[in-house]
Amino acid sequence: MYTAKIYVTYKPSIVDPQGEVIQAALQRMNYQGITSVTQGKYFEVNLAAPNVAAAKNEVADFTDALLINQNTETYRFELVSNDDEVQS
Amino acid sequence: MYTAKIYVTYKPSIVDPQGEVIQAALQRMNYQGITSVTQGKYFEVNLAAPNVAAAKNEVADFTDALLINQNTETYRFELVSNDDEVQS
Amino acid sequence: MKAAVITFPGSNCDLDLFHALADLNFEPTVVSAQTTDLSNYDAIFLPGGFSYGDYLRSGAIARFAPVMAAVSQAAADGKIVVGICNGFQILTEAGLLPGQLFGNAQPGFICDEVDLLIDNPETAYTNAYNDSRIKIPIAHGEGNYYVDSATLAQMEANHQIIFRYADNPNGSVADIAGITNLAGNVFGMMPHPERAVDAITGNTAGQPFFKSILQTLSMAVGRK
Amino acid sequence: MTTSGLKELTPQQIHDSKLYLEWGLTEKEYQLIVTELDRLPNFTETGIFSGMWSEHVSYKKSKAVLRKFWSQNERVLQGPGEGAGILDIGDHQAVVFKAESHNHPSFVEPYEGAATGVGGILRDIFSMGAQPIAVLDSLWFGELDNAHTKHLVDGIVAGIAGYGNAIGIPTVGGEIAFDDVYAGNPLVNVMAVGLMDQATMQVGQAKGVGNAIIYVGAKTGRDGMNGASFASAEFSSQEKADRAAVQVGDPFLEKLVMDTTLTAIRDYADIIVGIQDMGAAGLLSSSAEMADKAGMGIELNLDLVPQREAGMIPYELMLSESQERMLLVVKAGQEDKILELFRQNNLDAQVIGTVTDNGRYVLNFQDKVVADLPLRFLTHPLEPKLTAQKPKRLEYLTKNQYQPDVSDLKSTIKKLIGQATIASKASLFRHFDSMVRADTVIKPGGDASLVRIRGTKKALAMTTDVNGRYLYLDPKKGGQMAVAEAARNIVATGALPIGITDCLNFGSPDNPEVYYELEQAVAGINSMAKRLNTPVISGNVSLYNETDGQPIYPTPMIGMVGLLADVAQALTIGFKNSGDRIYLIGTTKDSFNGAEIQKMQTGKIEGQLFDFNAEDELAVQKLVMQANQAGYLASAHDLAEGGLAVALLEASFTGHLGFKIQTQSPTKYLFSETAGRFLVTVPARCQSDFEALAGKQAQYLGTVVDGDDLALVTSEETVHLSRAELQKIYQESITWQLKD
Ligand SMILES: Nc1ncnc2c1ncn2[C@@H]1O[C@H](COP(=O)(O)OP(=O)(O)O)[C@@H](O)[C@H]1O
Ligand SMILES: [Mg+2]
Repeated sequence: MYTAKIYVTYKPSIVDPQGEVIQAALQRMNYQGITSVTQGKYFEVNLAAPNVAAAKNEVADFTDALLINQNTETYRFELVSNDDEVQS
Repeated sequence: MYTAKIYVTYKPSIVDPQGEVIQAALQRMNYQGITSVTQGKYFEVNLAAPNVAAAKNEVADFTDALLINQNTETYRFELVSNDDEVQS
Repeated sequence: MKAAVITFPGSNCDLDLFHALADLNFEPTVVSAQTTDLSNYDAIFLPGGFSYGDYLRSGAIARFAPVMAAVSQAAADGKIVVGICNGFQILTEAGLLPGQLFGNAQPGFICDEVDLLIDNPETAYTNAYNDSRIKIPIAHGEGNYYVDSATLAQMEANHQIIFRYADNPNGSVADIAGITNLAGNVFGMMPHPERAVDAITGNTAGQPFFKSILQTLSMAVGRK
Repeated sequence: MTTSGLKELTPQQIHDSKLYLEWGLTEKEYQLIVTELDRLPNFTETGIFSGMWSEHVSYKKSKAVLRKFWSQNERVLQGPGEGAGILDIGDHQAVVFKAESHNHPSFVEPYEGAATGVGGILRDIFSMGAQPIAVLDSLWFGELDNAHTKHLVDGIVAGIAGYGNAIGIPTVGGEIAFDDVYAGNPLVNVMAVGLMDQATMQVGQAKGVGNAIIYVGAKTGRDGMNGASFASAEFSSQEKADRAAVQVGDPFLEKLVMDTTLTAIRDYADIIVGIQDMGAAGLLSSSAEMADKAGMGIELNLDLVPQREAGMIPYELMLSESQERMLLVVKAGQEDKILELFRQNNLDAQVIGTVTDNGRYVLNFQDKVVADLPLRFLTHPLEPKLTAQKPKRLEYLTKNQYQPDVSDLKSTIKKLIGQATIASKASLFRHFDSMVRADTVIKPGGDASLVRIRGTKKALAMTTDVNGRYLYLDPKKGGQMAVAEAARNIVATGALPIGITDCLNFGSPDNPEVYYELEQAVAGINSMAKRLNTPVISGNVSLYNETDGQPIYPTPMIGMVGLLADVAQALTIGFKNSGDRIYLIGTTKDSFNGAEIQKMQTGKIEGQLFDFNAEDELAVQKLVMQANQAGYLASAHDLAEGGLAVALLEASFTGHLGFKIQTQSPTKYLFSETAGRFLVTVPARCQSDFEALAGKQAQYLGTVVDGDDLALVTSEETVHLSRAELQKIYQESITWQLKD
């Protein structure tokens, strides 16, 4: 069993209206030093796979296919297996 | 300058309807080994702060105040400063 | 009766609410979210819409708008504070009402008319209703009411649940559509009674909602 | 922060590498530019020409056809040429409307493509000084039998909902149809309607030397780079679409821009000279068109443009299609009032240039002149002469009408009612907020939608219609029929049709057969528009709708608006009371080529399109209006796809009542799609008055009854159907098809 932790963010050239509104709100709340905020998504997916390589492939596969919008988003992920962390 | 990477998830007792919908979709798409999906939020906040401790305090502060709903969500964060990573 | 309708950047049912209140004999004023003093008003209304785009979580950013301190003050003073749709979401985020509104169980925005059951007919929001089942429009993507079971039990015991869905459209706990705080003066609901006050648009089932409030306020004034 | 990946080639390099061809300019156009300028255009200038001379911005290939539109009558306050058209509706009020296509962006990125389509059309409306009051959307997809189409449906519907719901303008109507020809090229057309006091009318003109050009709204980023020339090129499924063209919408920001712009127009009418939204080709086309319409010049300082990304070059700043931006021309010396108003509402506002009188389009950037072009030349590209040729498929069409197989009437009806094009679209349009603003009298699900005008007795009816299959068999007659159907839908609400906007969705005009279709369709639209006294006051052209050389059906969407003097007279489609008399108005003929039943039973659309008689159509519409004004009608529903069978069922589903009818005609006529027909019901007490008025135009069919039974008697047979059973199929069919 593996746990994939998947971090999705907008591509750099895509507007992130949410981030801008949150930043403005933080500034109004007097957090003055904040220079940028972006909001993305974070998924935790538990999956069974025969080995790390297969798990990685599967995660990349379904993330591309479903979890992100390839036109506007990118992602990175980590894979955790029995307390071993594998960076992707 | 610091970058805070903030991961927000639902508290374990909260059902995550979106996660369930995604899991069902993945199963229909024939990703059979998936046993659970949860969707959370991921923020990257750039901020100026005099030192790590101050930055940590500020991040905890505004995350509690704005970024999460304390009734239903929890978070963890990492702070990155000039390529040094500081775990919280 | 002087009613304030608070307009946040992104509110879009403010004028609908204003017209409904005016048609039903309130003296409404649309008040900006920058306002810091609401002491002139007998009742405060938070309208539907997408305050601050509803980015982050619906209502999360609006609860920090300047006007919210005055809203909390009004609530503490025992004035009637009503949140409809996004207004309800703001009141929960602000902690003036228990619980939170999540995304609909089946994700996506729904615009429809649904049947509501009046759970507590003796409140400032329901006392003018003759029927216990009414049809009211809904229009929301995040109307799935959640509250933990301990709080829910208290709310049930205190009769804080005012409206329930006859056929739950969004996954809300205990079919909850509208609630009050413990004191009964702060109220929130996802459905839109202000869209149901005019026969020409096909539904008048929202009228008694506003009449109830007006009646309650007049009695309170009479008692003073 | 990213910096530009674009390298600015020198004029000579552009010349030698022929970069201009890649950007959509032809060899001939490039040579013309060189001759006119008497030098080689630089990188920025070449980009400017490619944007301004794209079909999407210049309409160079469709202009000749568009000029033929009839667009003048006593109501017209503003015809084509501005952001939107305007019609007088009395009491110093006016209605403003326009439609726009977002086909290509929605194919590449369904959610954002559709969302920004809504945002764009709304800017067209409020830039005229009108408060938007309603949105309609017309969507054409491939058949619902593949995952990609389902993905497009979900994304596009969610995108329209996401933007329209958040900005708080109700989506009150539209249409959704399915056919394989749209599989690789779905159509997303959005129409918006606004209301204004005539006193606040604005146009997009840059008049008055020295007046300030003010930029307001979102910052400029690299979104939708070159979207305009992208929309003017054919798709090839081989080539991965250009992902840089993705624009992201922010309805929250647009609501602020909308409200603030309308406030500015109300409070500062005396100092605002012109307003235009930034649409296709962004800052470039809005500034050039405003100056050109006023016969002036313009000079901009690009360093002053609010920017979201670092290192943007002039080419990018000018061609970016970042959303939620507007351009205002304000009287010299008065700029501060406007700047302050926008800034108070947390919006960027910046003076970026001035109006000049030298007729030049001049851009400065980092202390250099980066473009200096003759404006009139820039805004008037060559209009290539296109040839039209009657398509081969139209040469040998059989006159014979298809004869439906009705041997099993019950199952034919069951199957028909579940066809994606016929079945209820409620499971899709329920995602749209159709009630916000609390003025919606007739919501989606009727013939046309109806929005009341608060403070008056008036209401506005609106609809979008076209049947591409008819145009495929006969572009001219099909064009006439699209207008006729739109008007029929308006009339079915009790309103008087008053004007038209359109979206001309066609394949490549360089193909003579497609150009023929375009010419003929417009001729058909025009002839019917004149007869109905409904001028064409605005519109949009979307060409190159083909995939791998396979064009879509010619699909000129007609958006029509009607005026109802007294909203109390509004009519809806549902049966009202048991005992009401049911009539069919109009004549039914053998009309099956191009009909839904032909498609369902043969999988094809073929043969000569059935006849259309404009006189009959007008007479029938007039009768329905008269009967309604006299108070004789309880309900009215126009007949369209699926014919009488479908109309009867829809009227019974919506009214929750059954019917008992008998016709002298053969069974097949239940499915005929002859135009110019209505299904109406009349209370028993009005029966004789109605029959006296209608004479032979109306045929008595039977009565409305309580209960579940639907009884149908034709000259050949009697069937009994269960309303509940059919209604379930009708309502759930789309959901089922989307699921599996
Ligand atoms: N995309 C849509 N958005 C909103 N309403 C829609 C949409 N598609 C269809 N509708 C509504 O469904 C009803 C039936 O549409 P349609 O079958 O095209 O009507 P008609 O044949 O009378 O033109 C209309 O009220 C229309 O407004
Ligand atoms: Mg119709």
